[in-house]
Amino acid sequence: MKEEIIIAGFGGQGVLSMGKILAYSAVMQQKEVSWMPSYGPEMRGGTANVTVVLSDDRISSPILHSFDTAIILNQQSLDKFESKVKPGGVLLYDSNGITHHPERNDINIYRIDATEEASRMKSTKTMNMIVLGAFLKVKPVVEMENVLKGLKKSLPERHHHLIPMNEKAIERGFEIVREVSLMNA
Amino acid sequence: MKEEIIIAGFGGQGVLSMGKILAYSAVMQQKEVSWMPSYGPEMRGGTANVTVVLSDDRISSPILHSFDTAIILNQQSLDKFESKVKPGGVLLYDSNGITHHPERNDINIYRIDATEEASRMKSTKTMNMIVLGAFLKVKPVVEMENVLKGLKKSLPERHHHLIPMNEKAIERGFEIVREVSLMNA
Amino acid sequence: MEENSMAEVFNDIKKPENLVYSKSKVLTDNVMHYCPGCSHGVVHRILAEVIEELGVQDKTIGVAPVGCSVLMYNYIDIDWQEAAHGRAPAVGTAINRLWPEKIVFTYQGDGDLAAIGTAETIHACNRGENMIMLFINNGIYGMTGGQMAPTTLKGMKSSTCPFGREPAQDGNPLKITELLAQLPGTSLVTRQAVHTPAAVRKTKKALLKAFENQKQKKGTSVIEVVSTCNSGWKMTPVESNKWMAENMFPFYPLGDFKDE
Amino acid sequence: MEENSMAEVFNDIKKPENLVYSKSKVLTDNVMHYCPGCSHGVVHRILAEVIEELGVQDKTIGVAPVGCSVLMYNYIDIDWQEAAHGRAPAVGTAINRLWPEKIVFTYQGDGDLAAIGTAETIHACNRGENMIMLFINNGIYGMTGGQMAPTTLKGMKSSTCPFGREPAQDGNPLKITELLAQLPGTSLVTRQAVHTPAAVRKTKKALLKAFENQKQKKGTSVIEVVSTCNSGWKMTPVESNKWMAENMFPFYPLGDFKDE
Amino acid sequence: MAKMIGLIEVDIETCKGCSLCVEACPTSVIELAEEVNGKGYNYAYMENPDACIGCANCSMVCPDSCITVYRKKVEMV
Amino acid sequence: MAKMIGLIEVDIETCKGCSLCVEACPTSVIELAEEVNGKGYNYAYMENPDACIGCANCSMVCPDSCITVYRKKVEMV
Amino acid sequence: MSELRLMKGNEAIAEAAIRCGADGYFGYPITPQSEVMETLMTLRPWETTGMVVLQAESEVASINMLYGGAGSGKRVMTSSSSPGISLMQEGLSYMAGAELPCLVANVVRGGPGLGTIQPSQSDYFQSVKGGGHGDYKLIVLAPASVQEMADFVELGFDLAFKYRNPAMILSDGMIGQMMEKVELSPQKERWTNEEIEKMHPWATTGKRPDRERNIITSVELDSEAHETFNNKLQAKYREIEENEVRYELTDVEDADYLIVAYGSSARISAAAIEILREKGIKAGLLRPITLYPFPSKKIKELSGGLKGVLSVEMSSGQMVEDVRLAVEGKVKVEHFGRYGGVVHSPEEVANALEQKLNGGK
Amino acid sequence: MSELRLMKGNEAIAEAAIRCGADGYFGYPITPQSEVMETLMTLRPWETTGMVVLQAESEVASINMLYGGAGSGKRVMTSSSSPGISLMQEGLSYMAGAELPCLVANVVRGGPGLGTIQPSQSDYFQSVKGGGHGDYKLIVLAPASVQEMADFVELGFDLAFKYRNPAMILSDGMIGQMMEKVELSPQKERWTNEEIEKMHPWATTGKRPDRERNIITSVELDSEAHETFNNKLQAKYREIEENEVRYELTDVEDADYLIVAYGSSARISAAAIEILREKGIKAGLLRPITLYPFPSKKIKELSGGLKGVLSVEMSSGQMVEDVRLAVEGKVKVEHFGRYGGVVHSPEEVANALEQKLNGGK
Ligand SMILES: Cc1ncc(C[n+]2csc(CCOP(=O)(O)OP(=O)(O)O)c2C)c(N)n1
Ligand SMILES: Cc1ncc(C[n+]2csc(CCOP(=O)(O)OP(=O)(O)O)c2C)c(N)n1
Ligand code: SF4
Ligand code: SF4
Ligand code: SF4
Ligand code: SF4
Ligand code: SF4
Ligand code: SF4
Ligand SMILES: [Mg+2]
Ligand SMILES: [Mg+2]
Repeated sequence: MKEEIIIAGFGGQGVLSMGKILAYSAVMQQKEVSWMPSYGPEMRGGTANVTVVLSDDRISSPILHSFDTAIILNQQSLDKFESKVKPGGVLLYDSNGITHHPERNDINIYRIDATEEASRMKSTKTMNMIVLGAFLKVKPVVEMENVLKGLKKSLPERHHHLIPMNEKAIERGFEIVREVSLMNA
Repeated sequence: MKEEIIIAGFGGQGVLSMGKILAYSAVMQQKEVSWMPSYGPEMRGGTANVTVVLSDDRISSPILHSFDTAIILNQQSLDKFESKVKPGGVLLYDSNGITHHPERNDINIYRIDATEEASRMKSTKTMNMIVLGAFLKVKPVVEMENVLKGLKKSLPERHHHLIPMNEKAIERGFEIVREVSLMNA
Repeated sequence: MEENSMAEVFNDIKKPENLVYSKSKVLTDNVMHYCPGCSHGVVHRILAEVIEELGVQDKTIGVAPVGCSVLMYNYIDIDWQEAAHGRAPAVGTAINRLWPEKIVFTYQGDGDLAAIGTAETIHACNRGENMIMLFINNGIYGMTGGQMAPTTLKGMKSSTCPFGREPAQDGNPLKITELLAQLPGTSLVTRQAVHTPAAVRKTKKALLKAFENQKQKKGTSVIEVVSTCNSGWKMTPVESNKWMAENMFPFYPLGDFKDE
Repeated sequence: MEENSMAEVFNDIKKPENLVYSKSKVLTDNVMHYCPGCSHGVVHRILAEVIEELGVQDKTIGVAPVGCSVLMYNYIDIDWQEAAHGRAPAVGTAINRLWPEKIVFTYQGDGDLAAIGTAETIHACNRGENMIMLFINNGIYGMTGGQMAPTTLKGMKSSTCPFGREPAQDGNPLKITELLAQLPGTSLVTRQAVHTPAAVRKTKKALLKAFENQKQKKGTSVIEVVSTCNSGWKMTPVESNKWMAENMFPFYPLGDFKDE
Repeated sequence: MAKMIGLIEVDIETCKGCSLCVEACPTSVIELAEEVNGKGYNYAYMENPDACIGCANCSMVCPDSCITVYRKKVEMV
Repeated sequence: MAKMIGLIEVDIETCKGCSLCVEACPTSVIELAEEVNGKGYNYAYMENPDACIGCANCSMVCPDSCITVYRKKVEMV
Repeated sequence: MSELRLMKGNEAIAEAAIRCGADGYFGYPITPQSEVMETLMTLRPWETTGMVVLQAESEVASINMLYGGAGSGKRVMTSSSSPGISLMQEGLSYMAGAELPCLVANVVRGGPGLGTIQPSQSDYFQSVKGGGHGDYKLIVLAPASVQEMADFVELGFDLAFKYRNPAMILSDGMIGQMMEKVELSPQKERWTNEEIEKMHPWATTGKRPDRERNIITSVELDSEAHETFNNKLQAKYREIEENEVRYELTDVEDADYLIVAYGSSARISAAAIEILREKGIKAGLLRPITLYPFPSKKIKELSGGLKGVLSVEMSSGQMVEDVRLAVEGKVKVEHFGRYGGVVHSPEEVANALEQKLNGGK
Repeated sequence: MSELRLMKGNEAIAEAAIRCGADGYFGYPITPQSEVMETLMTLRPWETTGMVVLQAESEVASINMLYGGAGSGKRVMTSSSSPGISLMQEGLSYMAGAELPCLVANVVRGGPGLGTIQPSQSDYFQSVKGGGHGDYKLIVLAPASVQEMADFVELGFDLAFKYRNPAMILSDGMIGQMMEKVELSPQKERWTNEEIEKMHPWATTGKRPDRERNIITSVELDSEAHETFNNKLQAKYREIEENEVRYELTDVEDADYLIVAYGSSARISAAAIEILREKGIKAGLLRPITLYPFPSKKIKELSGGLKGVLSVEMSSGQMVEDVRLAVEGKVKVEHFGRYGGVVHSPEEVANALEQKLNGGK
């Protein structure tokens, strides 16, 4: 098993920590993982993205040019990464602020209104967890118990009280994700 | 023709400039020359020496370990360089402050009381020119007219009025040098 | 006023003769890469305005630092050199000496000017190189992600003093501008800010003065601008300005140190 | 007194109990390589005396510079590190931080401390590293053969300003000690000389004070010694001392700048 | 009586929504829009246009030079 | 009446003949020798030994630590 | 007890430094390695193990702080990235010349100049040939994973102290920034001052009456004496070359083609080998772990049976010279690498081998 | 009119700089090259040709002053010796990265560290492989006489401007300190500001309305773009390697043995060849004049008919690697050199060749 994922959005949307929790969850499941952020001069408000690879075998390069799954949180990232999903792969996106929706018909496209849902849940900080839940619904690459372990490992001790809230968000993502596949349309 | 010379004494005795005048004189005589000073952190009062090579052919290394002629102006230099004169070569030394005189009997030894003579002539600055004169008497490697040309070339314009005095000193050296050869003694 | 007359009034006002402020022609069309609200943008703007107003676009050479403003050559339409981290004063020195008829300015952050470049800064000022040194003191290493700068205040947090600067561990904040004012080579040494319209106008005036000094070959003009780095400080731009006025100004008081 | 009784008197005086001054045991037997009359020797001597008198030979670590005193580790019988040109304050900083119970001093010339090492000097003082910085200001680069130093006076000749220092060409002489006095990390900042017995005694007292400050962890003590380099200045040692008093002291006034 | 009436134009696409102009305006003319621009920023706009006196304070503090200011003296009748 | 009488010993071989001690002596005790030492320096010596008051000024300024100073209080009779 | 964690290479360096009992870190921020100091400042080891952490005013100051710390017998380190490492060249030469042990991590980015902050391997020459002046060598370790970033801290210190020579971890922005699983070794005690005085009798710990004074220096003005010292250095380097060569072999037994690649490039090349083998091209990999000493002997030994060797590096071709020197003309040696901040993909590497060696024949 | 003078290599550099119309010198004193700036300060060219001479506060400042001067189109230079050159590595990498022409003279002394002030050739790697970070090259000229110290100043500037790349004169304390005859070329005019603007349209001379602004920079954060730039640099280096190789051959026609030696070592080796020939050993000399680009092709070409090659350098063996790379294992290549400040004699070189190549067979 090998899953190559890009997660991309604005800085501040929790892109990097979503990737980290996912990676830690996989570690809990005895997988090999790599987590590679885009890094650059600190020019906030720019895009942030992270490549996460989960695999049963040793991972060669954490820097990839095409992906099994793209998790997209803003328009710029959609524009950049839609074309980099492998045929047959998954594109999961948050609809907030998206003006041009994805159009490829050789991939599976899922939509999650996570930003909206998060503000409805009155905890915008959990948006990324809702997205994570959506991803895990679409691709159950790690088991929920390991996700919770991963969450615990990746959050600093003083934030452990937030775990239940995050768990709820993940579950919510599970529920509300929906397919908008244009595949072979 | 090739003449490899070391000139050695205290800093301030005019060792380097004697070498330079000699070298310039040889240039005037269409010879190849090299002039290589010992250099080091400026710790005055230490010894200064310069290796001068005059040759009809291209000169390979200006740094030598044995010499045709050693021109020696103090005890330390005598101690250091007496052994480095090639057999059959020349050692010319100023007697001032010398407590252990040279002892080799396979070389030609000349003595010049230049410091004494210079103070007698009331121009201690010309001591090195007296020594130069002595050397030219022993080894007439350059002609006098070229020495004068060399003098002119190596002195800055503003010191040209000193040339006659230097010329006199050279001539004086010519006169008073004397052999103390222990050769084959 | 009614909706309708409103539009009419607008059209009436929006005429060239009524133009009070528009973007300087010495600024390029490139969108600045800075974080929203970053002081660098304000300083760039007035710098361009001064160059335009004095008509010296064709003879001004800028020296950019390594810091968030490393790419500032994309924004101000003059000739530029991008110097190694901390070395802008050395770079500027040579340009100034080799092209004495030009106007040379350096632009540096606090890490650039007051940490790695301390020697170059002090010696250029001490030699009195005829150039302008613009010093953007935001108390942090903006570009590399918010590490402690030489000017980070006591107790102030950064990614390399995450619990606040402790002088015994991290050293003291450095008031380098005060030192530069004492060097014989400097003619104008001033500390300004750009957090309010009035402050911006004062800083611009100081800049105009500095450019004038250049023409008169008065030596080095140093203009420190106490600035914000809202990303590094982890505040909004508006909060940053407030925090700066409350915390930075007491330690880095604004005003002229030298004007000869 | 007659010849005979003379010798008797001498023998009478020359007894251990009458000993007023003899070479410090902390000095080695190596003959110093300095030119006759060089100030370095005097400063070395009193430094050794202070170390001996305070009984800190076993806990003092010296940091030697690159300059005429590069080989000073041959003369004072303590542990030494020979630092790269200008970097003694950085070297000393680490020793001080890693061995806080030791006494660390740096010893630097004016080229070393105030030209190439400016940044390290300022920042060590600004951090208030608990060490002593000895600064031998002879207004010239002695070791390399008499080039202009940052502290060379206006009009003073050197091999790189053979017609006398001209500030417009060569920059201004730098009073770095005055700058260091303003940094919060320094506790004792003083300028002394060693040209007369009284001056030597004062400098030694300042040194004693500095060593005391170390024990009390008071931060950085800076002792500048305005010195002669008769070789570089091309004068006799005695002339050099006179010239120094007449020309250096007016620009580099002796005295304490800070004693906290 | 004469009165200064002002007008600002914001270059919406370069505006980064930093709010510094909002803060700087003496007459509370400016606010940030609910909508975002192409880069995702809530851009500035004249919420209370008739309060504008054309003082150019807003443009003075704008880091991104997005504000153009006009001002005209009008006789109040 | 008591008087201080002093005595200095110069380490002739390390003396570099810099003359600083000569200059520093308040009672003109010291001079440089006509002869040179092994390194070619005219070394310092007590030319007027009975003028020495053992003040140690000479040793204070000597860069090469060549001078040892003794001093004794003697009752003048 | 060792501990399994997910962390960045840079963070791993910091954690490992504390755990292996390092005494001091001195550094200056630069992307992509700033997390090393940031992590240390967050962990505040001075409150636990007593390790000193200081943000220096520059890289020049940092390396000279290492000189001071190492000279007094302590285990000190710094980290930086390419431009910062260039500023350390004088200091590194001094440390080699004074025979001081220390650890320097270079998280390489694309050059020359300010360049880019993206990963590169273009500082190979600087690291292994000597970016500073004089005849000296650094011991250079090339980690290919976050785990090795951690492990090589202790290994680097050990080698540095064993040979009294500066050691370098030559990594890059990819290894520095990526997170992977890493098993952190349990906390070791720092050496006590008494242990240091005993183990490092050369260190400046204060001259006690029972020993001569210690002098840390790199100057020797007498040429003959300085040549003697240099001979001693050279003898030490021969010893290091004899004893400390480290490398990893993959699929070389039956290989027709050998890829030589280190660090990030080695990971990528391992995947390339799988691609090639699927195509029926028998490729193997030699991953130098020590870049100095370089596994020249092993490469020479292997090259006998090969059809070609490909040096894969994120540079325009630097290590390839050492590969050529090892192979001595026996078989074709080619270079492949993306550079300037671009990281090659396994497919690109596989293609390059096919074209340059297999197809090219 | 040219002029015959007796002078030191260092003085010759200064004289030649003025005469070839250099615009600026920025430097910091260090033995054994301080006479360069001292001579300039005595000659005061700012009063005659208008050349600027400034004593900088350090070598770091010097090289960055060169950056500023070169960036504005002027012919600027510095000189230093080994430790000072190490401090310039970041700046040199920046200049290479910004494609700036300049001239740096390194009058090498023995290292590592503070070392000795006596002559050495142990900065070869630093000069030709890249002591700074990133994939870049300096054009490196190795003078073997005072005459060449003078001549290579103008040549260095010409090559630097032709390729917009830093050039280095790699000399040593022997060539720097010795006096020899030298024919100084007549005074040339400095370029006028107008000429500079015309010849170097890239230079920062003030943005006139008729052109885009000029930007001197080495930063390119986008990896792909930075790789493209690096490819451009590499293409330039290939061009330099194609066009600018310079060397001198002595007695190679019938040679069984080839000595490869540059600078001081080449002079000494020339004498060694005479000694060897007298003994009936047919030795020849290839003296690389450009160390980068290295005369690899010529060495390869010659090596066919040889019994052995000896690389003679005052180092523990650096250039020998380039010789080996050129020879590609075809014939035995050995190294001989004294180092640490010691200069070998012709006899030692001759003996070494006999023992290592002739006797060894
Ligand atoms: C030699 C070197 N060291 C370190 C860096 C990394 N670096 C880039 S910018 C910077 C500091 C930026 O801070 P500052 O100068 O205050 O500018 P700001 O970004 O805050 O405007 C550092 C340390 C570098 N590029 N080069
Ligand atoms: C990096 C470097 N640059 C230059 C030098 C050459 N150098 C040696 S000592 C010195 C200056 C000495 O002057 P100063 O510090 O005033 O000490 P002094 O000799 O006067 O006591 C210089 C420039 C060096 N060794 N290293
Ligand atoms: S990081 Fe700070 S200094 Fe840099 S652009 Fe953002 S706000 Fe400005
Ligand atoms: S050169 Fe000057 S500083 Fe150096 S030893 Fe001689 S007098 Fe002293
Ligand atoms: S100050 Fe400028 S960038 Fe900021 S919100 Fe106002 S218009 Fe937009
Ligand atoms: S011009 Fe003045 S009144 Fe009008 S919006 Fe701007 S700040 Fe407000
Ligand atoms: S002790 Fe005093 S009186 Fe005696 S010689 Fe010395 S200085 Fe003169
Ligand atoms: S001061 Fe010392 S070195 Fe100088 S003359 Fe007197 S005894 Fe000799
Ligand atoms: Mg800053
Ligand atoms: Mg000095």
